[in-house]
Amino acid sequence: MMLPNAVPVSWYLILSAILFSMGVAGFLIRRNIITVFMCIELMLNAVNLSFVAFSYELKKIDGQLFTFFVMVVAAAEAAVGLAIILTVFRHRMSLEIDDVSSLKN
Amino acid sequence: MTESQSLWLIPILPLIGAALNGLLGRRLPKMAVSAIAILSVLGSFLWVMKCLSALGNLDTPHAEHYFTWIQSGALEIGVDFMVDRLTRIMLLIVTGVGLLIHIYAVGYMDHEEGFSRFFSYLNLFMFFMLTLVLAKNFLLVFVGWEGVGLASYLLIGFYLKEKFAGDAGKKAFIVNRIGDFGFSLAMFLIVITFGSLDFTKVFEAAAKMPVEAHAGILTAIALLLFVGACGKSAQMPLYVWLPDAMAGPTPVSALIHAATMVTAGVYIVARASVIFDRAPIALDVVSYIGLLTAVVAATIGVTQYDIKKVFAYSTVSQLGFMFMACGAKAYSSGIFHVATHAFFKAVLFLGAGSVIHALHGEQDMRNMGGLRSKIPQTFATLCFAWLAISGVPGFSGALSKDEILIAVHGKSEWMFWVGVVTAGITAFYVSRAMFMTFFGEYRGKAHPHESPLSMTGPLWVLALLSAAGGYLMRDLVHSIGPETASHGDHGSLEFIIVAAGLLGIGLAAFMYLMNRGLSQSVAKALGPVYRLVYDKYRVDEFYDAALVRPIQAGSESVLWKGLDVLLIDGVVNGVGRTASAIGGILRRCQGGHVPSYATWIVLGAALVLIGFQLVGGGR
Amino acid sequence: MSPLNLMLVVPLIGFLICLLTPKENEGLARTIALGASLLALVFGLGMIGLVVAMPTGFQYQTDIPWISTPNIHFHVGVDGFSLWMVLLTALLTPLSILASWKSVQHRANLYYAFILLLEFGVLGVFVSLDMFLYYVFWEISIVPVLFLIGMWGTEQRSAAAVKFFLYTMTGSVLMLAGIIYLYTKTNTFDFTQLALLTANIPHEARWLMFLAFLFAFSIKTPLFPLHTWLPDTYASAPTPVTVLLAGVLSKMGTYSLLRFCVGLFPNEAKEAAPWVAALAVISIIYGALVAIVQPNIKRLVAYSSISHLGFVVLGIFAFNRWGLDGAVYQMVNHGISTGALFLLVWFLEDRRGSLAIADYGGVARVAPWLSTAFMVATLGSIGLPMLGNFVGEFLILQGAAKASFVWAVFASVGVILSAVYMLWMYQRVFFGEIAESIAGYMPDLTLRETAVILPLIVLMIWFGISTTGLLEPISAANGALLNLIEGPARVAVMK
Amino acid sequence: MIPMPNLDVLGFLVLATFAVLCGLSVILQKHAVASALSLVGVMGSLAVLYLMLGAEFLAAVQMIVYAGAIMVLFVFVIMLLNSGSERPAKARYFAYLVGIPSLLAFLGVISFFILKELPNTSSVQFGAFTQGGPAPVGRLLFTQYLLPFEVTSLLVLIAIIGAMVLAKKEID
Repeated sequence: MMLPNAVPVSWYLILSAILFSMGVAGFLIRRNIITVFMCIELMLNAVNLSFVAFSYELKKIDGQLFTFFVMVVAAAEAAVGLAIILTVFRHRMSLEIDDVSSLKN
Repeated sequence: MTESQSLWLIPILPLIGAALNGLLGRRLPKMAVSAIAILSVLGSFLWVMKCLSALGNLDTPHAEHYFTWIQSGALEIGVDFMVDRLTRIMLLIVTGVGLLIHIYAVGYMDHEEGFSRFFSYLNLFMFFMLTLVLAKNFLLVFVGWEGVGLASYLLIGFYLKEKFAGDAGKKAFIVNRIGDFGFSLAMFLIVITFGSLDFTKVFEAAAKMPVEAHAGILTAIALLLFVGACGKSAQMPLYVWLPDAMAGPTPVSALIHAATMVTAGVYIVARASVIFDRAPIALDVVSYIGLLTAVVAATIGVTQYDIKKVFAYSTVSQLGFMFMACGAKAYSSGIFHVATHAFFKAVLFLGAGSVIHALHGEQDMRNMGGLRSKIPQTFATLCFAWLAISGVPGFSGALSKDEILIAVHGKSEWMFWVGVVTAGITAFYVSRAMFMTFFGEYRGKAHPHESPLSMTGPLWVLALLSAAGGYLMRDLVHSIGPETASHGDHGSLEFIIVAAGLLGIGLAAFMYLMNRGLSQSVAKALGPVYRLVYDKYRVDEFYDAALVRPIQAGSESVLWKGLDVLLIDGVVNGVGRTASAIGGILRRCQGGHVPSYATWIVLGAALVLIGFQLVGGGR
Repeated sequence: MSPLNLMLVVPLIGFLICLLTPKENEGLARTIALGASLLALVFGLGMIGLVVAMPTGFQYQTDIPWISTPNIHFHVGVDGFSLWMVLLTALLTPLSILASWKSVQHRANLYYAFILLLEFGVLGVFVSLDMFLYYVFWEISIVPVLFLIGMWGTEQRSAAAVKFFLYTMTGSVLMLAGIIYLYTKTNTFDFTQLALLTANIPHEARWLMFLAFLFAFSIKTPLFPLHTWLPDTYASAPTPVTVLLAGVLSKMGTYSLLRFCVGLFPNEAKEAAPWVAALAVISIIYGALVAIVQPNIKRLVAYSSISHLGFVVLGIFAFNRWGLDGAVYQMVNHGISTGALFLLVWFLEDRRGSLAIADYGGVARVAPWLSTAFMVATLGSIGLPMLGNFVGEFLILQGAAKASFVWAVFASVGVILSAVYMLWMYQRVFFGEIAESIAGYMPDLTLRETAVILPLIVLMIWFGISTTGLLEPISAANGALLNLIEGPARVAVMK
Repeated sequence: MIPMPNLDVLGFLVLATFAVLCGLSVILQKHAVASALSLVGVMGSLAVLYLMLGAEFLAAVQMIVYAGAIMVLFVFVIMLLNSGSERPAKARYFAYLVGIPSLLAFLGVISFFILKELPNTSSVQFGAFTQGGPAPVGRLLFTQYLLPFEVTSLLVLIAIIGAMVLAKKEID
């Protein structure tokens, strides 16, 4: 098996796409709200990877700053999201996403 | 330019009276209320006298400008007053007769609820009527024109709790509005044609235009003005409001619906004589309408039993005479008849009011009779008016009526003969009313009593005026306008007219004094014709069936419930339903489950990307 | 800060303060609301002097960049036309607040807050000189109406609110599309520049924009056949709010028609004039005919409003000095007279709790002053001379007659019909036997109610007799508009 | 003779494989705690990848904030709610039948895009790009990106308050 002697940035991007798709797939198939939430984090991480990869490609650190901001937002989101999950659980005594369908109508 | 006479005081004084009585009247004693009302009109009358004496014989009109009312582009309308010879007559009639009727009303309204409200309205009417006659432009005339309509509406509906009074008031206002519709359209045409509404400018410009052999702009203006006049002066086919207007208190009937307001139409035709002179077609229409109205109203008058209704139809008929005069270009004769009619018709109404007052509200002549001895003063004064309207020589009514019919004779012979017959019918029905009321035996139950001095006093003054007023006013009136044909030898014509009047009286005497039953048998013999006339030719019913009901039903079922609710709202709701139907399909996709939403997003993203690829995008 | 900016800011601050007041204490909220609206009125009155002196240009302009891309400014100003709309708004708002004084109990702080927000939005619409800013204010004015109807309305309020919302939003969206399209063609939102630039836009594009604007404003005005939201909305809104809806919000439609439809697309407006005028005439007669048969006082006045606004549109599209002057004059006076009518209807409703004409009768004998005030408002509404509406109607009809005599004939029929429906209603409510249902409780005007209605009656009489103070600046502004449309500046650009 | 692979290549391959495996574990584990731990694995490998891309500061933050703080928060909540493994429920055919194929299509197309549109991207060499240290990042953060930074801080503050309010209602 021949290994290339260098990894192009595009590979990183493809890895990012794969991780992102896995996050989406998890979002689609999982029913536990917390797991679904973790899938979202997975997607965010995948996006972060592509930001950093582009940053490397362009040799500018703005992409890293975007990643930084995404992290901060993710942290905020996690805090609020988990609080909401707590609330939902108290109300419905369930973490099944199928049971939470108040978006209907 | 003569110095200012402060003409504005003439209408403003009654307005102040109206305001005082309207705002404070409920807290003032009746004495104060009547003092305010009478003094304001008296002041106005005296100021008219003072102005007129200061202005002399008015070779040129006297005009005063106060302030600009409306200014838009090239159109400027001022609040301008003007006195010329025509205005002079009208001012004298309005303030003079108005003053007397105010005094009379103090006695008549003594026991009524809403004393101060009544006088407030009456003064308000004086304000608008004086504005109407003093105005120097059409729009200001229109102010008075609509204003007297309003005052008339308020006064007809004065007895608040009576439904028919309110109905009559509303009817009067609305029919008047139809006339005003014509008047305002005439104004629009005047502005477009002459660029102004000012009398001086308009008539100067109009005087330079040729006589229109075929219908042209002047004819249109004249006809539209005449539509307005028809509404206000109760001519065919807009006369229907006037008989109903008798629902108001009797002094109102005398002042507004006999002496002053209803003559506004004649006034405006005389005022716009320059335009009418150049529109012969319009003049013909005026004559025909006047004649038709005179005949129709006179025949209805013959059959009525309500004493006020008889006089109301008589008013309509006499107004027809005035328009006949105008149609024959004898404007000054028309105005002359306005003046004499104001006197004798005021007496007739006030006398009728006195009778009604004496009988505690009874108006049906079948329940009267023999009142000659019970209320002698009323009877005596009414006699003057009776003879005057019947055209007995020596009384003023004969003077003006003769002039009119002679002028009509100059225009068309057959109209003259119809007019003479109508004059005869006039004499007949007034005599009938007199005989039924004052002669024979008393058929009623109430105990009649003579009216107080405040009522009989004005009656006497007006009675004397209806005898002699014609002679006093003749020169004043004839100074107005072009010389009429009346000067000359018309002995034979005059004889015919007088004979017709006397014949009418005689016939009435024969039917109602000597052969009491005759009238019934005549009525029976005429059968359906009599019924038709008695029902006033069923014009009201016709209007009701042809206009009022279709409009109401159409508005309700077609426009409102059909077009509005069903069609337009239906379309709007249909759009809504379609949207929600589509939404119903789409709703399946939104079960409220987050993963299925996510699936849609993924699907969409994939499709967008593939689409990009297909169209060769990406770059 | 210019008085204009202060006038805009005051209701907004009042709105925020009212939101923060405790909901139990309705007295505090309404005092604040009244104070704020009166303060705005004072600032408005303070602007009269300068604007009347120079009515043709925009005075008290503020032009601050707001968003850089696209180029949106906070650009406001008043001229001899918009000033009166502003003053009308500033006058009717405190009266409406004062009229609701004791009757709103439920969440009163929110109620008054929304009324102030409404004032803020409407004032903004009238003074905006930046199309985007104008759109923003337009939308701001819709939101409080929705809540006011939805939360404090009467019969079928949610349905009415939805109907109002759908109609208005359809118009708004079209208008937004028009504004954005305009921007893409001219690269500016600024009205003062746009007025000269629109001539350069291709013909088809101009037509599209004109139609979008026309449609949006016709809904707001409303013009037949886009009017069916109006009776439901007016009838369902709490009556003091209806005063503002009829008095002020409908003027947003006619104001915008004149300022934007005609001001920006004069040639298209001229070409479309016969069609629009025909719709206006239909509105006049149609509104009047349907008003005749309404069994409900409020709906009757609502339909009469359709009829009267038809006159305004007719005047605008008569395209001459008289018509325009009359239209603007009528806008002001219609605001006053309809405002007064709805206020008086509210007084009746407040006493009897009903709006059905059949529930009334003989009120005149029990409450004479109320009846007198109602009579004056009625007469004003039917265009009696010496009251304000007459002058406007006369000029409108005169202008219409000059443009086409047939229009004037048909429109004049509307004048007749107005007497029919108003007097018939008046007669059934105020004359006749005293209805049993009102015999118990129909007191005459209270001091507060007198204070509410008296200014409007005084203004009606004032504007009916002394018109020049109001008409001169209006006429001057309209003259400037006509000059702009037909004058050399635009013609030069057209070449 | 197989040449000694370049550490950059080897590191990437190992870490990428590890990340993908952990990712699969995240979405396939029935138990939430197992998923959470797998996610930590993904994050860790990503941190190393960041480092290889020259983002030193971010790598550290990734470990501390993400793998540390946020994941601890997750684990806390999982423990608090005592959520066991998912119970089997009715299959979501829609998600399986539409979602997964479109997802695969999405992945395929986007990979194709990346390879087709970005064929000549530079090779990654550890140490080739050194601007990712705290100093350059901080400088940029507090000059050009000061306003977003402040806004973000406000956002975090609001998030904290929001979380508190949401949780407090539960106690009442």
